[in-house]
Parts: sequence; structure tokens; C-alpha cells
Amino acid sequence: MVPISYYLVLSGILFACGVCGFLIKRNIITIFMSIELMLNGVNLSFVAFAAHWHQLAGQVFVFFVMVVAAAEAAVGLAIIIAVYRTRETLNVDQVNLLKL
Amino acid sequence: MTLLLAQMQAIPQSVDYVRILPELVLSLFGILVMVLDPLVDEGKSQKTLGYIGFIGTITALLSTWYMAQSPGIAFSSIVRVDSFSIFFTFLVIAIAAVVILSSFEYMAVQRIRAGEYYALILFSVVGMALMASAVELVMIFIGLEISSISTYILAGFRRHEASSSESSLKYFLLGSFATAFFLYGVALMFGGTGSTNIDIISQKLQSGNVGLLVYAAMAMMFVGLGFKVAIAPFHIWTPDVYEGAPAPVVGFMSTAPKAAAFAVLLRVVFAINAPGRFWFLWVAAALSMTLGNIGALVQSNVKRLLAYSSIAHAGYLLVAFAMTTPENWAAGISAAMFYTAAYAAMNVGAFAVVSHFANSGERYVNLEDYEGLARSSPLLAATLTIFLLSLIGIPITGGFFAKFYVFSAALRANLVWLTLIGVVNSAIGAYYYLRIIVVMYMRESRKEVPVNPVSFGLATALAVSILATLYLGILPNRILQVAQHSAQDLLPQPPAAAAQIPQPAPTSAH
Amino acid sequence: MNPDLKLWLIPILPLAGAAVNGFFGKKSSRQAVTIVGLFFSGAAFAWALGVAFRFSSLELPYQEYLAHWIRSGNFSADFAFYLDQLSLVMLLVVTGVGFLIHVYSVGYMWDDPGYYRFFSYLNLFMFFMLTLVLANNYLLMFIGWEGVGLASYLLIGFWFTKDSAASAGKKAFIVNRIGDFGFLIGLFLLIQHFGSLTFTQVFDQVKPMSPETAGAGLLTTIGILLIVGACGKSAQIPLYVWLPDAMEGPTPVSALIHAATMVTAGVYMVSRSHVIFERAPIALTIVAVIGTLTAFFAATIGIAQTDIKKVLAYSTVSQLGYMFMACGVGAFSAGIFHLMTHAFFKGLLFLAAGSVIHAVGGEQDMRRMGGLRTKLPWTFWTMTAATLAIAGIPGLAGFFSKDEILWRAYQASWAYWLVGVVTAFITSFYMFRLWFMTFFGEYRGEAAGHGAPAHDTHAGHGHGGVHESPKVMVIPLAILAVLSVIGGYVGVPGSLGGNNHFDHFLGPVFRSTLPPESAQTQMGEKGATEQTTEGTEPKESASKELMFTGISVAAAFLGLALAWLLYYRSPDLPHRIVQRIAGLYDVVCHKYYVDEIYASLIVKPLVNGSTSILWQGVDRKVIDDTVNNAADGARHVSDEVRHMQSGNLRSYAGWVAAGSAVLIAYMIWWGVAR
Amino acid sequence: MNTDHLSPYILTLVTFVPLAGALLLVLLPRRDRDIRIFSLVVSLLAFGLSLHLPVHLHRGQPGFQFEIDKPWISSPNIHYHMGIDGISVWLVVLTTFLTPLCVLISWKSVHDRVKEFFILLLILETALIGVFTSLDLFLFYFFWEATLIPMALLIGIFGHERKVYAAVKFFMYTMIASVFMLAAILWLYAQTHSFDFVTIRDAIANHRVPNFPAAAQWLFLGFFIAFAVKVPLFPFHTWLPDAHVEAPTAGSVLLAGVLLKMGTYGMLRFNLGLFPDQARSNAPWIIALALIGIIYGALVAMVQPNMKKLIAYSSVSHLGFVVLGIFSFTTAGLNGAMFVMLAHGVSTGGLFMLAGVLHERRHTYEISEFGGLASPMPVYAASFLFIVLASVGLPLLNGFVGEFLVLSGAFQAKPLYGVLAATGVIWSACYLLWMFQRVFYGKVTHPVNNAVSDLLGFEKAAIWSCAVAALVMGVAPIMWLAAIDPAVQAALTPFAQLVSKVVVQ
Amino acid sequence: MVSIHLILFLAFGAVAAAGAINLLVQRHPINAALSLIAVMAALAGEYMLLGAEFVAAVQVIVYAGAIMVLFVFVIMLLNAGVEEQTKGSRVAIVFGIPGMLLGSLLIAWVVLKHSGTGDVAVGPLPGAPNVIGQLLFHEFLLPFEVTSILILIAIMGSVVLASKPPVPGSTPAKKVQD
Repeated sequence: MVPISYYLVLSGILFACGVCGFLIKRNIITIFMSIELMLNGVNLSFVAFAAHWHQLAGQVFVFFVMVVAAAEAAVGLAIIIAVYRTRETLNVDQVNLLKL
Repeated sequence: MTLLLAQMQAIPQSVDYVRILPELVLSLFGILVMVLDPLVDEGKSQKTLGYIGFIGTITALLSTWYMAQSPGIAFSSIVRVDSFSIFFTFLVIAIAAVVILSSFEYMAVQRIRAGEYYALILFSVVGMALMASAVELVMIFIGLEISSISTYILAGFRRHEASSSESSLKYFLLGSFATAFFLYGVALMFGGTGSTNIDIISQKLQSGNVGLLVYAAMAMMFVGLGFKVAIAPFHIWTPDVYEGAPAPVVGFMSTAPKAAAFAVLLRVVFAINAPGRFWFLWVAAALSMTLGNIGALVQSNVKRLLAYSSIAHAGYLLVAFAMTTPENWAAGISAAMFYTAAYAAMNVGAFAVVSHFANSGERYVNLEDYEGLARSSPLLAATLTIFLLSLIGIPITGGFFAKFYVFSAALRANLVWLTLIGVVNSAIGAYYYLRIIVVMYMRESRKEVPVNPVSFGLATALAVSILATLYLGILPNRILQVAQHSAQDLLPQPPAAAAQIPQPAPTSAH
Repeated sequence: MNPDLKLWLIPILPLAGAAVNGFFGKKSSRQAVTIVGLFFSGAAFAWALGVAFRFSSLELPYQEYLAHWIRSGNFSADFAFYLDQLSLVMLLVVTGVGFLIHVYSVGYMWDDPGYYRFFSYLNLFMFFMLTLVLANNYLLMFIGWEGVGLASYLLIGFWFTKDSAASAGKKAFIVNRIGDFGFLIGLFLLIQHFGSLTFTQVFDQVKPMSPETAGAGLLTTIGILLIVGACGKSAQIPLYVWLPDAMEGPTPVSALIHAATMVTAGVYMVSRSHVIFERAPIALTIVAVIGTLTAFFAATIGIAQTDIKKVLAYSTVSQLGYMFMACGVGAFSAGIFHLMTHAFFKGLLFLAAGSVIHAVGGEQDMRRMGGLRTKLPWTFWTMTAATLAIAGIPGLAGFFSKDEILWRAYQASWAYWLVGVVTAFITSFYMFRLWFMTFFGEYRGEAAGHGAPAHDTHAGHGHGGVHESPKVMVIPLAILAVLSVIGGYVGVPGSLGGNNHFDHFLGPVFRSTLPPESAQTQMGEKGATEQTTEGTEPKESASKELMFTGISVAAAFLGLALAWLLYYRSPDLPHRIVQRIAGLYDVVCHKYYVDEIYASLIVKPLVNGSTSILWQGVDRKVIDDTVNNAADGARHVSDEVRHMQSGNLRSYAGWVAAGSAVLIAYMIWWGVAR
Repeated sequence: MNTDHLSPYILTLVTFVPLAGALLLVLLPRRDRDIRIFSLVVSLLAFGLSLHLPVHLHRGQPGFQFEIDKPWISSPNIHYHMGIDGISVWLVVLTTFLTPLCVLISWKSVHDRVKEFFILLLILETALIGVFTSLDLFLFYFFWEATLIPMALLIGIFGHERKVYAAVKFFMYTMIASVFMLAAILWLYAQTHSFDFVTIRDAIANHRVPNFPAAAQWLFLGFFIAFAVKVPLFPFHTWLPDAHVEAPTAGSVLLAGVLLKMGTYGMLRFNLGLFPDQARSNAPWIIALALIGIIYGALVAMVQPNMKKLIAYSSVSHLGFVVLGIFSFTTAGLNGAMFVMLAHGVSTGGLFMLAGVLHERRHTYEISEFGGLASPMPVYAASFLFIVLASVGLPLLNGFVGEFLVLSGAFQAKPLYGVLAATGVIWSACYLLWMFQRVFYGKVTHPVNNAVSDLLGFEKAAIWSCAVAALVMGVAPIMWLAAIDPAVQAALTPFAQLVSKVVVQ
Repeated sequence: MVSIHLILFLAFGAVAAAGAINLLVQRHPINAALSLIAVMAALAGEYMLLGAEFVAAVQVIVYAGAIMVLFVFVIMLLNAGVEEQTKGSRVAIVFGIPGMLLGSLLIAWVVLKHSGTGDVAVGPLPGAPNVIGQLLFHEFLLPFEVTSILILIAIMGSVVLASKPPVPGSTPAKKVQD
């Protein structure tokens, strides 16, 4: 028997790590990975809550999240490639043409 | 047995398809455009496909009208067709239509791949329409993603431009970041209520026991949605993205996805009756208005300036959300809806002019490029002036009445200070719109700025938006009544007709 | 029942003349202009005479309502006219002298390019003056009051290309405005307490009130305010400064406006309001003091002036002082009497002076005249008559009126009388000084026609040499001369065996409206004089009066003698005297530096203060800068806000994260709170 | 003929005829002459129509006439409610009277973008008339704001050197001020669920407005600030000189002639009409400001080197009289205030036209540039003098009647007010006559001025009609007062009650 | 038994957390990607513990399999090297990190104390493929169908963005006559 809240805390940790990664990582791809990490964290909560409520809807939701994540990944990486083409860099700190 | 019954009713009827007819039509036309793209030769692909897309939107509008005949729940309470959803569906599709019309020559000039462009617009509209009509967080999430992802892509359409891809990147990364927050919020909400269906959630919440989870969930969802509608403090991406994105796209994404997101926000705030939201909305509204206006004061890039102004307008709109007591909700909702419509009309128009004027390679987007525009092309200048006046909130324009209505609703709810902040802001905001008018009319052009002749499509688009702006300003009655009526639809049903409210599972193992 | 006199025609006729000349004069010939100008003023005179003839048959006061003017709430002021003995006298003086001066002007102004303008203005003046005289309420009177101010502004600045003339006109108007300010306030007080400005209504409400001997009350205040107005119009201390400058205008103007008629408006107004003043002894005293001081003060200045017109101007001020003195001691009829005679001889003096100036080609400085006696016989003799009259030589108009004033003054207080007599002496001195310097001795000016100042008309004259003026100018002189000789006999005082017709004629107007017992107690001497109008005069006061008459006559002759000594017998004597008292002479010569004092005390501070403090200071520095700074501040903040947009993605994420943290914290706190 | 059947629609007609004209102008080809003639015809038509109002106005009866009240927007409950009384009728006529003159005076002076100019002018006229005719607060605010843009554009497009600064300053000042009025209006609506002036007035009078007492003062200030800036009252006046100096002649004429009156009219109609108690309690400091405005404006005007600035500051002074009269709460005061509004509209309008004539010939307003002009242009000088005298307040001209009534009213309210304000009589003479002397008298200092031509035909038409109006108003003010007086009495009834209350207590 | 469950949970959780932390500390994207894969695998384990078999499977196949492969592919394509430590943003450190900490602590507190959840046994809610399928094709039919559009968009987008851009569009403004 494991308290569901443990799962939730774990998911929270993952989410927090994702946020932290977004904040501190310089490489765009890594930043994107941190977003995926956040999504994973969310998924865990979904599954945990599904177990709590005995509602499969939660698991289905996870399924949709994965689809979305896949789509985002495709688009996001394409965008990253486009950026790399124009700026020849993956360092997010150097992608700041648009400011003020 | 019961399961079978459940499945029986779960199987969609034909009426269910009627209730998503506009979405269907749009997707069909989107696919059609995609398919035709390779077949039409590069030269005139833009216009052909564009017109197909335009026809698609028109058809969708008609089908919306047809759909309106049979309101109700569809696909086992995934979407609900009521005047609220119809209002927003109609709005976003109309915006798409105007944007498509106004972006022909831009496509031609930018040599943008028309097929994907129009298809993406159509598909994104599908997503927005679903956002407007969905009553299931899953559906809302998917719709949100559809609209967002396609706007990410659209933002990066001028691939050879560093600025464009950068704006696309920023929009994408921050967008997904926010989406993650929203999603976490949904998860917590699911955890707090055991359902992802808005009706059930609201009933659950009204029936009392509101755990802290729900509050946390609300916070998270507000972060996500707040980002989408660009309200402070989550507005920060707007200026960069708008500056970099192609002008017509900005016109599109500053209105349509916002409208849809506001629809969702309305549902979340009022249908769910989100607890403890008041001060957040109050502060966010005040902050957005102020930051937006202040930030815009010294902008010299028109697109960026309008970006800031859109933040400010989101702020005004948010004032309508901060209704305190349920008897004010209807007023607030209808005010917000009307404002969304008015804002869409004027902003699309404004960006249409800007994008036309910016012409090749978005070269002329700075204030000094607008000097003497009134002399070189008076009609264009007059058009832009009308939109700007509407943005200022000068009478006989929709912008004026929208603001007026929002603030009167706010005062109805005794939000005196918020109203004062709002009106003062709208006065200050007048300044930077006025700057554009000033340079157009009161300065003589120093450098030669070529202005293409206005094409038929653009002319139509502008005419439509002007008419809409003035119509909303002079005869707002019809739209107001629709808005007020749909506000009634949105208000949460009393918990009496409670569907099965999920209970937590027995914690013991089996 | 009164016949309809159509009084309104009297002012309207000159107005019509003014309009015709003003609009069409530029095109039409001089003859046409002359005809129009003379016809309309003459018609007014004729009509006035007609009124005079039917006067005896009227029941007085005769009132005539023409039209509504202002109606507000229950206050109303209408175009309505009022005729009694007082206004009749004024009417005749104004129209009569006015007409004569019109005639004179034909000759005097003939060569002036602005001929039509001149007559149009002159007629306009007649219109306003007559309105003033005939008004039946203070507001209508105020129309005339301001209107004559306008006319004098226009006429003083008639030669507007001359800066001094333009400034003089402006000065006159503004100083008058200062007076009118007081007048207006007085009117407001009247409205506030009596709800009306119509003479009859106001006076009927005033009559039951008892005199404010105890201290200054309402009536005193009103009286004083009215005096302020009168001081402005009648050039009394401290507002007399505009009149000497007003001599910049053409001489006929000086004669008509600044001697005969307009400047006497103040006297008229005070006597018109005598009902009020009778009950405000303090105000009356003020009038008397002002009058006395002005009379003396102006006279002293007159001694040292060398500009012939300036001398006359100060003499006018001084004579007006006499009239005020009269009013101040309650001898209103005497004041009006002097007003009339003064109109004759002072008008004449100016016209004669004009004729002299005309003769010597625009020269106004007496030091360059002299010996004109033979050259200008008509002018000389008429001038002589006028001089004798003003000097108070027995038998002429001035003598009777002045003598009566002095006598009444003495009855009020011997101080008035003393100053009055001294002034009389000075008057006769400087008048004869003028007389001698102008007409006797050798001609000191260079040959006329050369180098004459361009401004005053006659440089254009082809003919050289000093010459007598044309008939059209001489005739009015003659008529006025006659008047100033015999004009006094309408009011020979009883002491001289006459029975003061004039006083009797005006009696009904000025008969004390005080309740008798207070008349006895308060008015002391005045009560007695009231009885004199009844004709029951104590013997001893008659002999006393004779004695005083003798004194004043002596004073007059003394002045004559001194003038003869200094300016005829030994003309170099004055210089030595002047060297002896250089300082004093200098001060007098510069009119006691009053203009300079006003300029440095009032005008300069105002202009500089408004410029540096108000405009540049408050307007620019305080208000505008506040506004602009606010705007700049907004821009500054805006710049700060822009720098939130560092363009760095992670910063943006940072903002979002922070914002969401705050939001989460708030929501959870809220959730915990409930 | 019987035109009473016209009465329900006459206001709508008068208000929107110019707008219709403007719309037609948009379609007209850019042939300047036709455009000028057309707009002249339109404005004259509006004038003719507006004359119907005073003619058929039932003078005796207070309250609003020619009313038209049609629901416009169901909720919020907004009505298309128009109506006029003895007060507003004259302001409408004033507007329609001045506009044709503006068209005339701009005949030659505007030669660039003529079409835009006249379109804006006509739109402005409609908005101005609307302000005076609307009885629905929303409608009022609607027109109130609508006047902003055309005016700002007129200044900004057709103005002179620092036109942009002036236009923006004018716009922002008024905009910021008027939003407070908007807030107040909205609050009233939130409480009464009506924008109708009469309804709200009665509701307030009968204490049927929930938690009104708490808000009353703020509402009063909300309205007042908007009006005070428009008037402009003393500390808020600095936009006026700039706006005037930069504005084209027609702009200045309408600005001084009518726009400023919007403020005073608003005070009279709303601050007094809706909040009598607050009006009374706030009167002292308002009057103080007005008095400062009178004297301050005059003194500053006196030292202006620029003709138009001088006239602008004189407006500050004159409008001070109006405010003073309004807040004296006396019949005379209000009558006078109304009359000064009209008189100032005519005479100052005339002054600005004259200044414009000069600017057209010499392209400057600097007084030092002129001098001795009376010789080369006598007719002009005469006309100028006439208008100046009207503005100085010479009896028998329009300026006097109003000032006299205001002063006596103020005096009744408190002698000190009357005395201080009466000094204005002196000041006005000082600055105007001094200016006149410096411009027209003396020798011609700048040889250029010998060549300047005298008044042209259309200029005469414009200016002399002002002069005639000034004369008629001065001689027969009764024609105006007869209509104004009852309306003013009606407006003062609540104060009469107040007084009686005070007496009772 | 019980302890086994807890141990398994802790083990997987430890791996997941470690992977997440590692993602943060790793300088090279490839390592980051690999650690992310580790996290996902561990999460799949957790799903199994919660009885979400289908989800676990999809997690491994789609996430670890498809998506991460895509990541790695892109990293290779752009041969992204070790990320340099640029001082780009103070805000992220000054506001972001504290905000993140505060937020996550609050959330953690909430889910620990106030989630109202109890203990859970292994596989309390068997998410077998057929059941999930039932749901997907009945209750969640519409979202399921709509995801196809999402995928379509994704494909189109990647085609548009990732394909070689045309010659930089300095083409003269092409008039559009109507």
C-alpha cells in the first residue's frame, strides 16, 4: 500500500524539475526536453488520480496528452531547425532579436 | 447490461454530427486545400487556394447557422451547442474569413506556401470552434493545442526571416510551457473533483466540499489560460511574438485564438464558478491595462505597439470577468462577449491595413514610415484611423461601446476603483493610438514609401471590418441581445439536476 | 395728460447722422457730409427747443417709454426717457453748444482727410450724451456714460497716426473705465437693495430713509461709489489725469467734449442723484473736498503750462472742481448753473484758442504767440469776453455762477470758501497770463505756415501769414461770446437785486426731500438756504453775501493785475521768479509728476508682474511644466516597462514562473482562509 | 405656415443635416470650389432649420421641448432622447450661426486638403449640436467625445508650426478629463438603470438613488472636472492658448465660440441640474477659481505678444464670468452667464476671424509685426474696433448685457464676488484697446503692411454678420432673455427650495 | 508484499527523480535526452504499479520510442554540442527559481496534506487496452478523431518549417489585381 500522495509528490518533483530546466538550461533542445518532463509529471498525476477516483478518464487523458506531446515534438523540433537555420545557434540566450 | 446501455447512448447519432458541422466543414475544406496545393501551379496558387479557403469559411458560417437550429449536447457531453458556443464559433470563423481575404497579396509578396497557410488557418479555426463549444476539459485541451500549434507554425511562416522563426520559437516554447501549467491544473482539478466534465465539476463544486486541490488547480489553469489571452503577468511573450510574426497572422492570432481562449476562460470562471478568483482577476485586469498602455507609449514599431495595446485590451476585457455577485455575472459575460467581438473587428482591420502597408518584407512597420500616409493614400489612412479611433474608444465605433458596456457592468458590480483605473487607462492609451493618426495626417512624408494598390480581397476585408466596427458602435442592440441571451446559457445550472457525481474509491485493496 | 414729445428723436437724430456719415461719408463730398452732420445735430437742437417751448405745459417729471431692454427675473431696465428741469437745461446746453461747435468744426476741420469720420464721431457723441441726459434709469444713463467715453476715445485718437494721440485716447478710456467700475458697483448696490435702477422707483424708496449722519451706511456707500464714477468722467482727483492728455484731439473736440458737455456728466449724475446724496452727508463732504482740492490743485498746475490748450484743460479741471464743490455743499442748482455758464465760456475759450492755433498754423505754445490782438480781432474780442467771464469779472456769466458757489460754500464751511477764493485768484491770473501772452506784446512765432506741426490740421493751408478764421468759425465764437456775457443773468442772486430765476427754475428738482425736522437739525445752514429758494431771506446774510462777493471780485482783479505785471508790463520778470523758485516751478511744470507716479506705481508693476510672474511664472513654469513633466514621467515609466521585455526567453519564463507562484500562493491562501 | 408637424423631427434634422452633408462631401470629387459652395449651402441649410427652434419655442413654459425619445439600445437602457429648452436652444443656434461663417472665413485660407477640412468641419458641427440637444447622458457623452477628433484633426492638420503639440495637448487634456465624467455617468446608470437626464434628475431630487449621498461629491467632481477643463477654468486652461495659436481660423472660431461653451453648458445643465446640493457646497472654491480666471486671464492676456494668444487668454477671462454667474445661483447670474456664452461666442468668434484675416495676409500673429494698419486697411480696422468694443462690453453691444447681469448676480450672491469680478471690466479695456492701438494706430512700422489689402467680400460677409449679431444682441437682448429667463428660473427652483429650507431651519 | 510495492514505487521514483535532476545538470543535450528516456522508462514502471497497463505501454512506445528518438535525431542533425554557460537572464534566477520553489513546495504541501487521497494497492484500476479502447471510441470519440487533425497540423507544420526556405523573399512586391 502506497499513499497516492507519494505519486503526486513525485509528479510534482518532475514538474518542478521541468520548470527549473526551462529556467536554467541554455540549449533550446534541452529546454524543450524540460517541457516534455513537465508533461510527464502531469501524466503521473493523472494516472494517480485516476486510481484515486476509479475513473479511467484520467488514463485516457494521459493518452491524449501523449498524442499532443508527440505533435508538439514534431512541430517544436521543426521550429528549432528553422531557428538553427537562420541563427546558426541553439543557445537561447542568443535568440533575442526581438526585444523591448 | 448497464455498460451496454451506456455504450448504446454513447454511439453518436446524426444530430451529433450536425452539432459539429462547422468544424467538419472547415476540416474538409482544409484537407481540400492541402490536396489541391500540389495540383495548382505556383503562380496563382495563392489566390485560388485562398478563395477556396474563403469559400470554406463562408460555408462554415452558413453551417453554423444551420447548426444553431439544433442546440444541445453532442458526443456524450463532449461539446454543447448553445448560443454561447454559436456566438464564438461564428466569431472565430468570421475572423478567419476576413483574415484569409486580407492576406492574399501578402502571401504573394512573401512567397509563402499558400496551401499550408490557408489549411492551417482553417484547421486552427476547427480547434478554436471546438474550444468554444467544448464542455469537456479533454476536448478543450485538444482544441487549445490545435489552435496553438497551428499559430506557432503560422508565426514562423516567414522562414527566411530570423525574426519570424524567433517569434515562432518563443511563442512555441512559452506556449507549451503554459500548456503544461494548464494541463497540471486540469490534472489537479480532475484530482479534486474526479471529473473532467465542466458541468459535473461545477455541480461538484456547488455542492460544497471544495478542497485545496481545486484552488491549486484553478491557479494552474489560470496561468495557462492567462498566457493564451495574454494578461499580465503572463503577457510578456506578446510583443516579441507579434513583432516577429507575419502581419496578417498577427491580425489572426491577436483575435481568433484570444476569442476562443476567452470563451474557455468564461466557461472556467463562470460555468465552473471558479472559487477565489476575484482578486486575481481584479489585479490582473488592472495590471494588464496599465502595463499594456504604459508599455505602448514609446513604441515606434507599429506591430509592437498594437501588441501592447492588445495586452491593454485584454485588461479591459478582464474587468468584465471580475463580477462579484451572481446577479452581475450575466452582465459581465455579455460585456466580455461583446468586447471580444468588437475587439476582433477593429484589430483584424487594423492589422489588415498594417500588413498591407508593411508590404514587401515587412519593411515599413515603423511610425516614421506612416508619415504623410494620409496624403499618399487617404482612403487607407482613413480606414486605419477609424480602427484606431475604435481602439481608443471614440463614439460611433464598436470599441467605444464595448468599453462603455464593460465599465457599466463593472460599476453595476460596484467595482468603482477598477473602473476608474480602466477609464484613466483608456484615456492614457489614447495617446499612442493618436501618435499613429498624428504621423499619418499631421506630418509630411520624408522618405518615399511605396504603397501597393489595394486589392479586391483586401478592400472587401477592410469594408467588412469597418462595417462591423461601426455596426457594433451604432446599432449594438442585436449583438448585445445575443450576448445577454448566451450569458444565460453559460450560468451554472443548480445542482438539483445532478448527474452521477463520482465518489472516491474505497481505499481498501481488493 | 402729457403730449407725446417723441423725446427719443433727440438722441436718435444724431445717431442717424453718425450712421449716414460713417457708412457713406467716405464716398460722398465734403459738402454732403457737412449737410448731414449739421442737419442732424441741428435737428436735435431744434427738437430740444421745441420741447423747451412746450415745457411749461408739461406735468413734470415727464417720462416716455420706448422699448424693453433687459429683463431678468424681476429686474428690468428699459429704453425710457425722463424729462425735468434739470435734464432740460442739460438738453439745451448739449444740443445748443454742440450744434455751434458742429458749425465751427466745418471750418476747422475742412481740410482734414478724416472730415467725414470727424462728423460721424461728433454726432455719435451727441447721441450718447443726449441718452445720458435723458435716461430715466441709471442703466440707460450708463449707456450714455460709457458711450461718451467711447466717443471721446475715438475723437482724442482722431489723428491716430500720432502715437501720443492714440495713447491719450486709450488713457482716457481706461481711466474712465476705472471710474465706471465704481459706478457699476454702485448700480449693483442699488439693484440689490431697491431692485430697480429707474430713478423714480429708486428715489421713492430712498425718500423715506433718514440721513446717515451717524456713520457710513448703505446710501453713503452708494454715494461714494457714484462719486468714483463721477471723478472718472469729470476728471476729478485722483482720476483727472486723462483730461490734459485729451487735448491731443482736435480743438473742437476739446471744446465740446472736454469742456462743455461730457466732463460735466459727473456733475449732472451727482445732482441727479441728489436724493441719495442728501441722505449721505459723508459722501457729500467727500464730494466737496474732492471738488475743492481739484479746483485748487489744477489751477496751480495751470499757472505753469505754456501749451495754450493745456492751460485751458487744467482750467477746465479746476472749474469742474468748483461744480463739485457746489454739489458737495448741497448747492446743486448752483453747480448746474456754473455748469451752464462754464459750457459757454469754456467752450468759447477752446474755440477761440482753436481759432488762434488755426491762425498761427498749428502752433500751440503760447511762448511763440503774442501780439495777435490786431491780427485776429474777432478771436481777440470773443476770447476777451470769455476770459473776463471765467475770471469772474462782475457782470459776466462766470461771475454770477462762481459767486453763488462760493457763497454757498462759505455757508457750509469757510475752508471751502477760502480755497475757492484763492483758486479764483489763480484762475484769473493764469487766464489773463494766457490772454496777455497770446494777444499782446510782439509776435514771437516764426512766420506761420512754415514748420507747423503736421498733426494739427492746417499745415496744408497754402496761404502764409497769420489770418483771421473764416466766418463759419467766427460766428459760433460770436454767439458763445454773447452767451458768456449775458448767460449769467438768468441766475442773478437775490443779494445783487436779482431773484435767482435759475435757482427757482431748478427748485422743484432739488427741493430738499428730507423730512422737515431733520432738515432743520441735520442740514443746519442748508436748511436756511432751502428757505432762500422760498425767497424768505434774512437781511444780514444778504449783506454778508455782498461782502464775500466783493472779496472774490477783488481776488479776480488781483489776478488780472498780477498777470498784467508779469506778462505785459515786464515780461522778463517771470524768468527771474522762476529762477528763484526753480524747484517748485519744476514740480508744478511737470504737473506734480502725477503721471509719472501713476506709471511707476501702477502700470509698470502690473505689466511686469503679469509678464514675469503670471505668464512666464505660473502659466509656463508651474502649470505647463507640471503637465509636461507628468507626460515625461509616463514616458519614463514606459521605458522601464519596455525593459521587462529583455527579449530573453528564460527571463520570460522566469516572469511566468514567478507570476504563477504568486497566483498559486494567493489561491491556496484563499482556500485555506475559508 | 404651420410647421408644428415638423417639431418632433426638427432636432434630429438640425443635428444630422451637417453630417449628411459631410458624407455627401466624401463622395464629391475634389473640386475645391464646388466643395466650398456645397458645404456653405449645407451649413446655411442647418442654420435655417435651426431658426425653426427659437421661432416655435414656447418661451413661457419651462422644461424641454421638441422632444424626441426613441429607445436606441434596450439594455443598457439607452434612448435616443433629444430636447431643448430656453438655454440650449440658443447654443444650437449659435453653433449653426457660426459654422457658415467658418466656411466663409476658410474660403481662401484653406487651399490644401480642402475636402478633408470641410468634412471635418461639418462633422464637428453635428457633434456640437448633438451635445446641446441630447438629453440622454449616454448620447451626451457620445457627442461630447465625438467633438474631440474632428477638432483635434482640424488643429493638427490645418494648423501652424507647433500644430501637433497643440492638437495632442488639446486631445489628451480633454480626453483624460472627460473619462471621469464617463465614470460618473456609468455610476448613475448602475444605480438608476437609466441614462435619461430627466429621470435621473427626478430620482436624485426625490432621494430614490441608492447610496447617493456617499457618492454625490465624487459624481459632482467627475462631471465638473470634465467641464472645467473644457471651459477652461483657471488651473486647467493652458491647453487653450496653444490650441488657439496653432488652430486654423475656423478651428479657433468654433473652439472659442462653441466648444468652450460645452463646458459651461455642462455645468449649468448637469452640475446644477443633477447635484444642486453639491453645487451649492462646492460653489465657494469654484467661484474662487472663476475669479482667479477672470483677473489672471486678463492680466496674462494684457502682456501677450501674440494676437491670438491674447484673445485666447481673454476667453479664459470671459468664461470665468460665465462660471461665476452660474455658481452665483441667482437669476441674474444665470441669465448673464447664458448671455455671456452667446455674446462671447459671437464677439470672440469675430475676433478670431479678424485675426485670421490678418494672418492670411502676413502669416503671423505677432503684434509687433503690425502697427498703423488703420491707414492701409480702414474697413478692417473699423470692423476690428467694433468687435473689440463688443468684447470690451460697451453698452448697446452684446458683451455688456451679459457681463452686467453676471456681475449683478454675483454681487447679490456676495458683494466681494461682484467687486472682484467687476475689475475685469477695467482689464478687458486695457488689454484689448492696447492691442488695438499697437496694431492699428501710429505710423505703419513695417513697409510690408502698406501693401496688405483690406477686407474681401466673403470676409466682410463673415465678420459683419458677427458685428450685426453683436449689435442686435446688445440692443434687443430681450429677444434672447425672454427665452432664457424662464428656463433659468426653472433651473434655479431646487436652489430656491434650498434657500427656503435654510430659512426654515 | 506491501513493502515490495513501496520499494518498487521508491525505486522507480528514485530513478525518475534522478533522471530529472540529471537532465538539469547534464551539459550535453544527448545526455539530457538519455536521462529523460530513463525518466520515462521509470514512469512506465509507476504506471504499471497503478495498473495503467495500456498507458505504460504507450509511454514506452510513443514517448521513449518515438518522441525521444526524434529528439536524438534532431540533436544529431544539428550536432548540438555542449551548451555554453551564457549569462543571459538574471530574472530567471532572481524571480524564476524562487517562484518555482515556492510554487512546487505549496503544491507538494497541498497534495500531501489536503489531496484527500488515501493509500492505493497495486493495479487498483486496471486500464486494460480493451477498456481504454471502449472509452476512446465511445465517450471520447470526438477528441480521438480530432487528434487526427492535430497530427495533420503537426505533419504540415514540420514540413513547412523544416523544409529548405525559398530564396530569401526580396522579390519585388507582386501586384495583385482584381
